[in-house]
Amino acid sequence: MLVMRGIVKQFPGVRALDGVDLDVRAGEVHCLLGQNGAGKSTLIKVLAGVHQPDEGTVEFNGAQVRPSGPMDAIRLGFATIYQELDLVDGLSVADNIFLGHEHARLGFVNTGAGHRAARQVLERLGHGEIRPSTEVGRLSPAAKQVVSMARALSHDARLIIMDEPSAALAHDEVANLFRIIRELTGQGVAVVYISHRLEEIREIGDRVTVLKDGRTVAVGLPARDTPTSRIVSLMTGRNVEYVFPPRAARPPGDQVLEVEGLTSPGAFHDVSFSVRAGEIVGLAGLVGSGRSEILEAVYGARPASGSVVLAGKRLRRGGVVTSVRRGMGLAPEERKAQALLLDQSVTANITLGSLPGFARFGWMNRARERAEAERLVKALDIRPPDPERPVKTLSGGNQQKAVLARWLLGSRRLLLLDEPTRGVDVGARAELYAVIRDLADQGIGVLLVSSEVPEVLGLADRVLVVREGAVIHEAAAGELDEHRVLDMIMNGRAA
Amino acid sequence: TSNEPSASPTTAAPQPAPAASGNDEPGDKVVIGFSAPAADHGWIAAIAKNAEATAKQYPDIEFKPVEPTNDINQQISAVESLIAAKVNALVILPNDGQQLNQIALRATEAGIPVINLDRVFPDKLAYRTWIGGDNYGMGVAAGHHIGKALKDKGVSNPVIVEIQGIATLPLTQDRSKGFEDALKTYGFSVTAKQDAKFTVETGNQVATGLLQAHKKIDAMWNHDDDQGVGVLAAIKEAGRNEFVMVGGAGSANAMREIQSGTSVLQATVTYSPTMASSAIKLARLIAQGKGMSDLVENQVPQSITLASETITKENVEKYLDLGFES
Amino acid sequence: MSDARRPPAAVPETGGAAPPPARATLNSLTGARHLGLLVALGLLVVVGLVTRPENFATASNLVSILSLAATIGVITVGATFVIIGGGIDLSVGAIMALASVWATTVATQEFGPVVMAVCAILVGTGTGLVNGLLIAYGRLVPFIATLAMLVAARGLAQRMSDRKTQLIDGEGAIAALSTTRILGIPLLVYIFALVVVLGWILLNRTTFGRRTYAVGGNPEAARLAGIDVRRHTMLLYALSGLCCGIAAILIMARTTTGSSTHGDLYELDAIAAVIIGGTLLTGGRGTIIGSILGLLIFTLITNLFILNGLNTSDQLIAKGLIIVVAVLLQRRNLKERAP
Amino acid sequence: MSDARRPPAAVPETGGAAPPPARATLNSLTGARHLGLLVALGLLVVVGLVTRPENFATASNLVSILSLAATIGVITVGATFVIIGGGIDLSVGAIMALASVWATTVATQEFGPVVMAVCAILVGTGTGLVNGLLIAYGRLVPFIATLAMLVAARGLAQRMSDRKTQLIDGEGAIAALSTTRILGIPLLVYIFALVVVLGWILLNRTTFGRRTYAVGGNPEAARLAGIDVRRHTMLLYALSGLCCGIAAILIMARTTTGSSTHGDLYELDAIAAVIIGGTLLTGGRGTIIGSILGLLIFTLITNLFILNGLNTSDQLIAKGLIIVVAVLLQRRNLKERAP
Ligand SMILES: Nc1ncnc2c1ncn2[C@@H]1O[C@H](COP(=O)(O)OP(=O)(O)OP(=O)(O)O)[C@@H](O)[C@H]1O
Ligand SMILES: Nc1ncnc2c1ncn2[C@@H]1O[C@H](COP(=O)(O)OP(=O)(O)OP(=O)(O)O)[C@@H](O)[C@H]1O
Ligand SMILES: [Mg+2]
Ligand SMILES: [Mg+2]
Repeated sequence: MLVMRGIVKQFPGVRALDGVDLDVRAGEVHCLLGQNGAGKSTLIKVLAGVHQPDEGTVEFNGAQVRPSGPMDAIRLGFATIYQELDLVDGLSVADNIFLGHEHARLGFVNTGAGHRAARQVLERLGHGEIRPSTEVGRLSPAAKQVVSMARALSHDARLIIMDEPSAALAHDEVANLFRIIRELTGQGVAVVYISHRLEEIREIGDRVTVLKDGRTVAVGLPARDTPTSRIVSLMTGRNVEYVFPPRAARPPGDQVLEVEGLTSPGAFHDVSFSVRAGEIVGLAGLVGSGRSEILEAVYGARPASGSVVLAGKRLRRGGVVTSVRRGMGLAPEERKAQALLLDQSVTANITLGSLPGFARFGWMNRARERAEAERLVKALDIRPPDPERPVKTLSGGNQQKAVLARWLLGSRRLLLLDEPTRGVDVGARAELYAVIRDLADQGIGVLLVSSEVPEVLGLADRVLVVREGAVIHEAAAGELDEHRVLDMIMNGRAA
Repeated sequence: TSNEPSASPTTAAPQPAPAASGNDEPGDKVVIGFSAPAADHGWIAAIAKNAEATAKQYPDIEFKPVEPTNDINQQISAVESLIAAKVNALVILPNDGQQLNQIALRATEAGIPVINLDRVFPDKLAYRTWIGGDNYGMGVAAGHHIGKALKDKGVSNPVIVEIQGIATLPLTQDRSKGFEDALKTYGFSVTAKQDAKFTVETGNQVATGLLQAHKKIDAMWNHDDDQGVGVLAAIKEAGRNEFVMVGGAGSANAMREIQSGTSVLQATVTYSPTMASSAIKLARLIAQGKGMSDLVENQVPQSITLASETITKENVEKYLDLGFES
Repeated sequence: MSDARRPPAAVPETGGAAPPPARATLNSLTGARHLGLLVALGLLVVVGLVTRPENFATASNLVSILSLAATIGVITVGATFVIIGGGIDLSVGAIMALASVWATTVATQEFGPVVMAVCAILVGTGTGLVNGLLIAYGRLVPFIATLAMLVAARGLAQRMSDRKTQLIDGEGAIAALSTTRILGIPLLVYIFALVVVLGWILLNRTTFGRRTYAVGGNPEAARLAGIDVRRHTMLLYALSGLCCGIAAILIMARTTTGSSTHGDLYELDAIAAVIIGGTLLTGGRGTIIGSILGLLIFTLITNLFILNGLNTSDQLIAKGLIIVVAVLLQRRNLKERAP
Repeated sequence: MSDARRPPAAVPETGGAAPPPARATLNSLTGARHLGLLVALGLLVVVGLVTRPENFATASNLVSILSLAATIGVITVGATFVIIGGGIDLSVGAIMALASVWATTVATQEFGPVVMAVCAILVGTGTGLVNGLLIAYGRLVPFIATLAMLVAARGLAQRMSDRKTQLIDGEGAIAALSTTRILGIPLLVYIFALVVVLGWILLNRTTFGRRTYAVGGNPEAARLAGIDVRRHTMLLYALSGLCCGIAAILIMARTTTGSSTHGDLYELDAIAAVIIGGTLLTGGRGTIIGSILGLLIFTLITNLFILNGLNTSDQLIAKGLIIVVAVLLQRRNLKERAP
């Protein structure tokens, strides 16, 4: 149905695609795998008409096509869910879904019809509770992802491209997504699916194409039967064991963080817990259960009542500045909106949280700054390894690493990590796990939020289960298994 | 109103009468520099035009105008460039005499005679000759015209409104002072005053408001005939004609209004841009070391103040061709 | 993880899930936003009633306020579109001046009022289109492109008029817009009202309006959704130019002149009205109603000052304070540039 | 997996691995941006040399250009900080006027030139601080807060001076800044240069500068990285006010007066220079050098007009065209608001 041959795309200084082949059959789920920066997003943007390829051909249903813009691609029947959510915050859900192909006559919008159609699509996605008239800017990331999906479905597409659609979704939502995908493929629609979660690929995928450094290294592998080790070695060029580093042998140290009765109306209530030096505490829960809010409140970025004691001293509420000065660091959930200075270099992004450490009387020591940044770029294997590159030209996963790198500088007592591996590839994930464990071993306390239950269980020493803004269970990670946790976060049964 | 004002191409500056003696005979070649505010206003535009036209009449004058500007900083630079070019005489109409004083002084020190046009430099060392209108006298003339008209009508406690030009200019303050002083002699005072900005639009806005604020007005003095076009439009729109209006400066348009006899505008007090022509003539004489032949002295006098004349329906004929098109 | 349908328990918790409160907040916010403006307007009216009871609340004063607001009001409607669309137009006053001058040259006046009006509109739209082309296709920053246009259009207007104020025959049809009244209200106020209504419809009820929000709120998203962002941007500036052309007709009617000095500093006033009205300077959000309320606040302030005979200096100080208070009443909400 | 540090083998393999070209491209990009401005400046110089060979390239003319640029140049440095920090300051000209008036009141003049200078700086900084407080803690939109300040500060200046121009003793130390020359260059040009150098250092070599970029580029990220965004924002406006205070001293030196009319429309000129210089109006990016080059282009245009005695209308038209051409020469690159 779709055949791409020898696609080459050159960016200033980077050959993002260097001769990629892809062929997709009608009614199949074709998975695209590759490390961060391998060129997956770039490839699908070529398909979506966002980028023009420098070389190569695209054939669709036997005819040569060359989408010259997003409009063109949509007309051809390609619908795309982009990796970075591209919604207009100021418009309603319905307006976003039908942006560019509004229900209108003679230019006049038929709001009623638009809302009806939007409700239909949303219901089909199992999210009838999202109102078509709600302003998108007020939705949670997960709900925004649903709207993005609804937009793709609202086109009468024959090929739907999904770039990490599950990154912002939790377990249950993913299942829902898969139901839709099966529905679509049943109607003969082809789906190109990108994800870093191999277990998803196994469940939904039919065939797999693997990209490495802008080249195709494997075409049309059967998704279910190819051994994990083979896929991973194709992606990374080496063998990576998808395992968690061993827990620290020695017992955790002094209390670093003590939270008492933390309450933020509407988000969470009466949350109490503690973190010790060298300990990783994981928060497990559904999307929207309030975990991010708890982290923000602990960090002082969100008003809340209750007490937060860091290393024996009570923190004044609402002051990020003090929190950082006293040794906290937060890697937030939405890296683009909350963490990155996209125009600035990797170096400037890494050192943003510890500027005073590089300065005397406000005067920057630029040599030391660059040296430190270079060290971290190497340590975290940020690619391309050029600290002067503007961070916006990095792939999503590498951007995430830059955010983490920020808090590896300076003396930290407590790190708050909100979905630290979102969009990070398998190989880099193992590295990040090692880095996080390493930090804990150095005596830093870590509070970790992740929507992937195995990640929480594998990495954390202790797990708090959060449901509807309350901690409903607390246990050592060793005492829990995935099933029990899932049961608790979904049904509220504290076992 | 006049029918096709813009059709009549009376753009030419009034032809100054030839000098009484041989002063018009070609003399030494002189370069005369000229700097004035930006010509975004009819009166100033007439100043620039008159200066240029007069300069053209004399083959022995090389006329060097510089960029007119409303920014004091830039006018200083402009005059600096004229000093650097070593002109023989400088005619300067400063945006603000005080602020340009320093640079005029520098020109004088560099041996260039400065002819100060209209807005005066505070320091007499800064210029050789000043020629300009009589702002205070203008106010006085307007005050007398209004005072007399109201006395004749027998009005007591009249409502008199005043529409000023740019409030921050000293000339505005002089005009208002003269007006106030003259009215005082009749026992009258100004009821309300507002400043417009010398543009048609601001004149219109301010007049609209004043007409709202005062349901019955006995007399109005508008400092400037340019903004007067807007003032008249506002009066017309409000359908008011119960009062006497006096204008200022003496534009051709205002004169036509007066001539028509049907307008509220019954008089205007002159502040004639012909002073620019005279200034160029004086600059030439000074640079060539000549005097004014009607005077006994061998040199041009230190200051010349033009009288402000009152134009009414009776004498408007005589002034019509001195009026400037706004 | 095959249980596809999610347990309902989780639903009310998810982000966009709890729509009733979200909606309520939204509405009350929008309400509150305009409420702030309405309160500010109300306070000004009270001040007017107290200080000048005999003059302020008269019909003729209200009409006079509206007539005063009409010219810049029409421009404000255009500016609202441009700013919601993520741009800025500094050339509005200059375009209006140019249109007024062009429409009142001897050559144009010969053809009568209809041609004059058409001329003003064409000149306005055409000049706006040039702005749009420079910005959308020439990729100039809007601030710079329209600043250049401001300067050039004023220069051209001065040149065409030879720096003179060009009179229109006071009895003509153009002046009649200002002097003819229906139900005691001059025609030009009706024109103003019509432009506001049409602008509101265009912004709220058409695809053009939706796309304006999209282009301003997230141009990349708009592009990915298949909107021709460049073309749309160009049209926004042409629309602003059109409004300037209409405003030129109104100012011609009011002053019976065309002049290169018309509309001086309108750009600041129009932008200020739009922003006081709650439109974000960064684009993507805003309302026509808010802009018009913002404008009325400004006009009312000026009216009160003149009625009370305040001198300009005190006027300026008071105006500054009032602006701050008016805006404090309607604190900017949600995402805004600075913290 | 305890090998946290990655094997080096992977490094040369990765896609974007070739840093030298990347670096080169980047640098050449930045270079190209300023190159455009330099080319524009160069063209203007050529025009000057061709049209007025005898006057243009003289030392006295160059000094005159720099003296002209000094006042607004100092303001432009402050404006660059504010705009990179994501704000805008419309009140610069008015603050300068207020500072000049305050510093030249009879009461202040009694204490001599040093007190006058200190007074100007304090008034400038203080007024800027008020802007900063309103914006950072009062949460007013910068456009509105500084517009209100523009209006109010001018009003206050008029009030203090009773709308009169206040003369300073021409022989005093203040005027000496303009008349005293070292190596043929007036002191005020040295002050201008000093402010530019200090501004450059502050922006490029200190944590304050880094924070300015962060606060303008992504305020939320800056906040979460532990930067006190409000305090920083406030300081930016105070800094801009400080620059206005210094500019007030320069204008006092040049004109030997304090006046409420000083600095009229400086805000537009300063912002235009900053933006022509490549700083984004949306914040987060920009350079001091660019702003100064932008300003010099404007000043040079004016100078050429003066030398060539062009009439105002043609000047304006030409100025508009030159701005467009100058900017086309340095097309905005990468992500910009409009498409
Ligand atoms: N606009 C751009 N300009 C310059 N380089 C770019 C641009 N977009 C992408 N790149 C580079 O192209 C390469 C491929 O990036 P791409 O986003 O396609 O990776 P990806 O496979 O989607 O990675 P991830 O899994 O992290 O999302 C990277 O090296 C990236 O830095
Ligand atoms: N800006 C907001 N305004 C109103 N309610 C909000 C806002 N942000 C979040 N909420 C509410 O707070 C609760 C928790 O939200 P959130 O999605 O951040 O939880 P989470 O556990 O961090 O999930 P995630 O897996 O996405 O990190 C939800 O009920 C959500 O609706
Ligand atoms: Mg990607
Ligand atoms: Mg979250």
